[in-house]
Amino acid sequence: MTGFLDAVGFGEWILHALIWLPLVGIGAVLLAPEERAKEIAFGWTTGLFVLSLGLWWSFDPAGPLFQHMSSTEWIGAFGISYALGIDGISLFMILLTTFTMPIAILGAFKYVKERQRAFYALMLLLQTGIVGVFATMDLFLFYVFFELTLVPMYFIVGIWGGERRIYAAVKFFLYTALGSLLMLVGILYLYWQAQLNLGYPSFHFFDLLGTPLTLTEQLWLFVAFGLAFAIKVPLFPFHTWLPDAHVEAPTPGSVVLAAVLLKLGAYGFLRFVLPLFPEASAHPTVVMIMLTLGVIGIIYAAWVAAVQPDAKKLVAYTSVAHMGFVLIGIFALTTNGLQGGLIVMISHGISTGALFLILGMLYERRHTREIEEFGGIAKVAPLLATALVITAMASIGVPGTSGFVGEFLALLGTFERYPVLAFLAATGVIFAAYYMLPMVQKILFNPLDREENRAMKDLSGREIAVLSPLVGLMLLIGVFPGPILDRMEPGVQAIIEWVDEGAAGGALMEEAKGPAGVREAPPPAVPTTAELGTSAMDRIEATAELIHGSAAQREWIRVAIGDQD
Amino acid sequence: MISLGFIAEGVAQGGASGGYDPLLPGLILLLPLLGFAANGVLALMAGSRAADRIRGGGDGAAIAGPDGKKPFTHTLPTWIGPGVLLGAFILVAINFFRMLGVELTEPVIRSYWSWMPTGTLSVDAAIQLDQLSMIMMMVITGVGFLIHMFSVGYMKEDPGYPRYFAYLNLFVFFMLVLVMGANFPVMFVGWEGVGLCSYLLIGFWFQDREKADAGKKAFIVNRVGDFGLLMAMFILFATFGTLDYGAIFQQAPELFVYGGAAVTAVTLFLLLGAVGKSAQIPLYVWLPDAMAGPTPVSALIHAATMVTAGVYLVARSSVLFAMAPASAAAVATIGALTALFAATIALKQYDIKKVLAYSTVSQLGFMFMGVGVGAYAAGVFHLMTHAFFKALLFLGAGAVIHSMHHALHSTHKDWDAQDMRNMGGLKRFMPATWITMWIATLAIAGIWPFAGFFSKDEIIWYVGTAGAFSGLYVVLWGMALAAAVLTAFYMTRMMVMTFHGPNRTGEDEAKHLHEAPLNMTIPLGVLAVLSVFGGWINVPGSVRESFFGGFGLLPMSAWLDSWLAPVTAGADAIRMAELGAYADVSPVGGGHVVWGAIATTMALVVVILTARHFLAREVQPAHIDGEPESGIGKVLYNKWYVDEFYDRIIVRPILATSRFCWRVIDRVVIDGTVNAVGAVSKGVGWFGSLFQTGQINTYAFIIALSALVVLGAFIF
Amino acid sequence: MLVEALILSAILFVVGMLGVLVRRNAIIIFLCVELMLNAVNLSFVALSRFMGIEGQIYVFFVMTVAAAEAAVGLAIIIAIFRHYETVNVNNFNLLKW
Amino acid sequence: MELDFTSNADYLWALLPEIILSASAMVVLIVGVFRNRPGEFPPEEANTLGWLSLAGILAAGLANGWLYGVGTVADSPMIAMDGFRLFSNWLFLAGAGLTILMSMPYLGRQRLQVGEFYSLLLLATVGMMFMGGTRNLILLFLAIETMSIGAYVLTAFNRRDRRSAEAGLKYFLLGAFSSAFLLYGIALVWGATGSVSLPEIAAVIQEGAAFSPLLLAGMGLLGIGFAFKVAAVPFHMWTPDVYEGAPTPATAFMAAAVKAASFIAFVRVFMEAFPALYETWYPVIWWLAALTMIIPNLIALSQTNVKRMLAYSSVAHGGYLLVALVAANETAMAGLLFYLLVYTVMNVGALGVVMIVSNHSEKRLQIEDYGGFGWKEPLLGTILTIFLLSLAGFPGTGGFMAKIYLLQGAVESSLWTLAIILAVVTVVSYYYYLKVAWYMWMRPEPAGSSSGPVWAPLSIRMGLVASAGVILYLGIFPGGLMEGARLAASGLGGVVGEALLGLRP
Repeated sequence: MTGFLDAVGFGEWILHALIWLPLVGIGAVLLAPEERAKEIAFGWTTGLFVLSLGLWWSFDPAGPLFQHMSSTEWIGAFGISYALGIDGISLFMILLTTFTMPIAILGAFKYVKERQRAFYALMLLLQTGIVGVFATMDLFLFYVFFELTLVPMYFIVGIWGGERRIYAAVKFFLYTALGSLLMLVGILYLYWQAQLNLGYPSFHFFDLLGTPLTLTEQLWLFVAFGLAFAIKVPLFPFHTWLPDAHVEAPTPGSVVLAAVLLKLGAYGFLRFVLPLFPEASAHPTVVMIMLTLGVIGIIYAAWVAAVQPDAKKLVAYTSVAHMGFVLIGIFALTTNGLQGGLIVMISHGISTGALFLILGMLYERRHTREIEEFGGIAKVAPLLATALVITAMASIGVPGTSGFVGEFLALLGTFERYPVLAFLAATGVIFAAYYMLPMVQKILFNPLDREENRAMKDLSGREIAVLSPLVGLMLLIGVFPGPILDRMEPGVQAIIEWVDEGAAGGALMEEAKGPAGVREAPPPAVPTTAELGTSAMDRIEATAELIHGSAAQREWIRVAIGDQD
Repeated sequence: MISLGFIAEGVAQGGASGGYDPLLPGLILLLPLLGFAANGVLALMAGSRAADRIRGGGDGAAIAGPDGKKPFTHTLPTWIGPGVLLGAFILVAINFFRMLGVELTEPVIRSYWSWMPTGTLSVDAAIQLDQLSMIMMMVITGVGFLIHMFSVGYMKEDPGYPRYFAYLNLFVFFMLVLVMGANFPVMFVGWEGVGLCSYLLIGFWFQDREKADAGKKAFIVNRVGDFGLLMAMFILFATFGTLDYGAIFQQAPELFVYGGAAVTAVTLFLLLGAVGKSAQIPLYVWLPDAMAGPTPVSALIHAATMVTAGVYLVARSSVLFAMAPASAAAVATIGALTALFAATIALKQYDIKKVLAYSTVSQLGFMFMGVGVGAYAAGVFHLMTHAFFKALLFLGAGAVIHSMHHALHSTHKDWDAQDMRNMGGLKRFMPATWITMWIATLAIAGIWPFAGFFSKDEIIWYVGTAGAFSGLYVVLWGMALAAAVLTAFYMTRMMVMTFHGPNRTGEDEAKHLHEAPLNMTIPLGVLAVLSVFGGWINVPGSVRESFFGGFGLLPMSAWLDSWLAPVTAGADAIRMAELGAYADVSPVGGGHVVWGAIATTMALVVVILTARHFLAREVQPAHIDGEPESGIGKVLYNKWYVDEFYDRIIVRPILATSRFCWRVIDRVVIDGTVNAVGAVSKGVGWFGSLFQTGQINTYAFIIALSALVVLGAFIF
Repeated sequence: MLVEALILSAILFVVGMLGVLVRRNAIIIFLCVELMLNAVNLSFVALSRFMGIEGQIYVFFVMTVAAAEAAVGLAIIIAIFRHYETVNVNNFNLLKW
Repeated sequence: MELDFTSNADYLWALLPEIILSASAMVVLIVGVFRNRPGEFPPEEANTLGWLSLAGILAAGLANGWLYGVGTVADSPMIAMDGFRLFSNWLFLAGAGLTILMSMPYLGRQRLQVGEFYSLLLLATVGMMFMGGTRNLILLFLAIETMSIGAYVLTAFNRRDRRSAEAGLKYFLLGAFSSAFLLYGIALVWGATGSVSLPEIAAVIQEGAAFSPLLLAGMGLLGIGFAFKVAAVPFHMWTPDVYEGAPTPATAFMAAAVKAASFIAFVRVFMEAFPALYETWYPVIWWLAALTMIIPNLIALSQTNVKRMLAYSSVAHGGYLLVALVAANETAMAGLLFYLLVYTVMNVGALGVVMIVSNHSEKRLQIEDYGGFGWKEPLLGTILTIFLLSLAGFPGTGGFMAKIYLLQGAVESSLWTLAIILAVVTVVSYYYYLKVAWYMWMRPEPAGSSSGPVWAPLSIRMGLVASAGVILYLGIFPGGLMEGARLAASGLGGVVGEALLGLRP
């Protein structure tokens, strides 16, 4: 397989293809007759998924940290480049995206009955945005893609949503945009500092890495970036847009929102916040705040979820709880925590996606999402019941499912450093049962006492096709998470090392500088681009030398960019 | 495709196997799993068909197809379900006998794949075979097979027949994972897996709201325990950097301080886990409710196997508990409290299964006492004998309920088939059940020479002589004795109310009372035999030499003690070093044999007195209101109001807090703030637009005013 | 002398400005604007004594512009008078908020 | 060809685009007069004259392009020959051209005097081009008045509409009022420095030879005059009323070109004449920028009339542009040019769609009238959505890149507070831009509206598609134009740069 992929130059074009081919698909969808649009969209995304599967083999777990790198100048004046590249973390985020899309689209076949072409075109646009976020190495490009995901989602919720769809869509859009625009200012500040330091403008991740920043600067930048990602994650107390958006969104919208869009925030923390602002990220107060909010999110969201009369809202709140696990996993800054957080991300994508799909199927049958309206469904829809029970179990993290691996590792990693918080977070395990089981019971079990429910149909062939890969993956990842963990490990280690070293180096820098906050002029002898040479390797080498002069750091960067140049 | 051979064989890992070569250990696990898969598919097919009938207006309860024959979905599980268990049992037995012959000091580990390799943590999907897990596996597959067999008869008319076997097979799989796991996480898979199956099986008749509730309650309460187990694992990992049993138990004496905070914390968290799973105070509340499940399920899960997982856990972690005397004392205390407390509740219950449920809780308390005082072998011994006689009792109760159900169903009487007040005099109709159940009753009451006598007596003895916290253990010892006496009382009460006296089912119904079919009575017989002789495998020398061992003539031995010695060796050594040996005499004097005699005599006297008392009393059927209970009787009848208490101080406050969080904090405070930001912006904008009066003079005025300000700013 | 002239011009400018603020008749307002422009013209003339003769040329430019403005302005006022039959600016408030 | 401005003929060459445009205005006027049949303005009349005007604009554009190739050996004190002027000429021509393209059906339907309308529009454009090119304050005053008087008339052009007349009156009175301030400022600056030529003023100030209080007062009055023209809060009060009342093509023209010209002149005067006083004027402009960003964005939230909402949005965009002036560096200036160009295209485009929705009249301007429009006319709906997103500054559109460019400028001058304000009010603006989008796509057509079929001639559609294409292109490949803008600004920076150097911390 690897040989074949090498032969076709897979690594060189795959990321470009995954980003831009959905746009081609939009053309195909828009030109197609209305009733064929869904099939074309489904076929197209499935094809993309198959294509993306090649990444599994082409990505060499033993190879350099970042692979499939490429860089083309985009806006030269600002040093903005169309730079792509993935590490093990983004690899799985991309796979999760390409996997979720066809499933969400297939799940929408009956749900979306009007304006289908527009709908599927927006879904494809969404895919471009999301894959772009995960594949880019350029901070500016990242921002562009990050924002680009908002528009299609806004329309998906606003046009095909429920009663209060516009309120939900606008809230979603404005809330997220507020965070990301402040991040934009932060990005520009970082860019400016980096330019002062480097002597040439660049938004490239590697160029921005190691930009010397005082702790105060780092903290402000952390706030600017962190707010954007915290809203996206969403972290308590920035979560209230989520239940509204989820409840109102059409099923496929909810699926994508839960499965992938929320991950953008967590991914942002991992890819950018931690490496770029190591000192702030490792600052005890910051870590405490993030962890505390994560823990509050876990418990609070679980409690709130438990009393929701609307099934979709309930599941939406569980997303908050799950993402709390991701957050504490990330900010514990341990290998286990990060790995666990990442697995929770994947697992949550799959299980919550499946939950939304199932609720969507129930909604299609009964046109209600009120939990009390159901009861005894297991009797008339055993297949659906089976799927729901397995999914619910994965969602609350029963061992053997993907949810357990993630939560276990995240909590374990947190415990290594913050036992008390891990203790509190672990109570979320109890409360997960407290919100999920009553819902399962009220929907599936209890007497089948409503006439409407008696006539309910079981899963159709298409619905089985939608749910079975999800259910299969929940179990598969629960039992064999190893290959995923292996591939993510280098990326995770790199982040931790960077934060550790950056934090230590920052402290030293602070000490050398004397009173806090007083910023020295940038190093006088900043080499120019010409002196540095044009190859990224040279530049990074020189940059690292200039900033820290730490051999380990240089080694890390060398590993990071590999022998790509 | 991974070859089946790999799955069955695994990769040998570390440790001297001492010449013992396990035979296809993976297959032991795989068999029930395959059974689950096959039955699961059948269940889904059957469920879909039933669903079609419901949609067509039928009731979905009918099994037979149009030709009047049962479809294959309801015939195949009969063979698959018990079949895989039988296969597994045979494999276990082979392995057991292979192990018997060799000196095995370290567990044999088979590793299949690397489950959670994160970089710093490495957890393998590995199983281990040692003496303790072997005993457990024997019980699980052996008793499990018998119960599967019994279920064929008990459940055959149920529309969910294939689903039932699917769950049951899955349960056995997880239970085996629990006892075979070579590290804590794998054990945890089984731990939560059995909880899941328990949840599904308690709520097997999920159309009944109460039963579904009971399942949910079991799961959530168990999760509290699971939380403890998780925390224990975290501390262990933080200390040892691994979660493998071998590494942890080996390094524990070096890395932990005897009686230190860390090890105490670990063990207390483990205890929390054990308390949840084994239904001890304060988390026992789910088990009585769990009787909502089919009776064989109660026998298998809620008597013989799953609920003993806590005892297994303590025994497995014996090294840790030995290093934390406070935790060990806590284990014993909780055990004693539970044993006595549950026994008191059992005194006043009328539901035959509830009596057995509280009895189980009580007996589990005994086991906890045993492992708590360091007598791990004794605890496991009681676990095993209890599996025999309690499974027998449940199955017998099942046969009774089965029969009662038929009888009541024949005339459509809406009486409760499980209420002992509606029974009476059943020995006439079901003699085999009656006899076997009396054997089990005598066993549980601790009467010589039945199995319970030896195991319970041993525990009581060790509790009395443990000595570490001598004052405490004396109290516990007294409680244990009291509980033993109560056991004899409530069991006799149950037997008499069920089988003796006049029949209260009614004339017409009585005609339909009948003995259970053969496939149900055979398991009863086998278990009855085990209930008699099962106790003979672990009789200490002094007892063996006394009257109780026929002065050495009866085929008794202290085999189990020596068999488990390699497993508990570490713990025993620590105990010996720190606390010294057990005393030779009880707190109030008298040796093992003397107290054995006292105990069995007491039990016998209680049995006789109780039987006389209840035989003389006239019992009214349940629908006739007897005089209401008062005083302590009322409290006991209402189970000390613990459920109500929990409801009041835990469930409702959490629900209220949840509602508060949602309605006030989430909607008003947080979302209100968010929306207020929008509203305020709009409001400010609206206010600003009011200056836009459309009047030229106003505009000119504002321009002029601003011009003044700007000019001022420029010039000054 | 220059200072006095400039002060006078400033006073005239302010008078014109105040006229714009307080008068309601569109034509009067417009005339007040003219007054302001002419106040500036006075400044130009006064300054031209020291700064050069071109100041007086600028005045002509301004006067030309003012004339053009007057033409357009009166046309607009006539146009609006046709609609409202009044030139009181208080009545012109269709467009607000 | 090289110009040294020794002979007056050189001025003719240097002003070729302006001259061509003036001539075409005359031609249009005359042709219009001859084809004018009283009481009857057939729609095709608008087309003929419209295309004629466009031809004039094209010719002016060609001349403007030709000027790039013309070298100058000596600077004229009257007319700048820098890239800044030429680039801004593109802006005005684009604004005028797009307006004309969009306005043809409107004028026909509203039966307005086409010849006069277009010739006034072209003449106002000539005024703008002088505003962008002049280096003399008196010429600047004349240019501003040329533009303004044209704009007054265009605003009041629809004599049958009392709103139009009212808007015209307000614009006229307040415009003349502010012109007086501007003129006073010119007088005082001249009095203080003895010159009306921007470079000379700068030189005098640099030498410290200026009479300070007079200079500061003069500069302040100039600033006030410009603040009115660019509609900076709190001098913006006229804008919403005028934009709402004016015929929509005139609104488009004013919101895009007039505003652009005012900014260009504002920037040129303050950057070329007063760089040495940066420390004095920048706090004031800072506050103006902050207020201009915040207040109209908030007010726009509660607007229900789309045209008025776009008016407030236009004011708000002025605030973003003022940030560039505060930043006062080359990047910011380039950003300003880039922004203005993008802004011209997207704003005229958006108002073009507004015209179509209102059926080329002044009715159906309420936001409810947009209900279901997107599904009725997917192409136009999509295009309007693109324009709105671009106005909102959303990634993928030119508006975003323009904002980034401005932010870059702000960042280089460390204007963090303004940058943050800009970011936050952008979110606020999302709300009202999206409001139009959500009415278009997420609401059904209002019940009982008998809007009939949407009429949009092919020419408009093509124009809109092209504009949207430009917006998207600039959003994705802005590099070329950014470079162009930078070059253009460096023409200005060449004068200002050195003077500014070392002024900022």
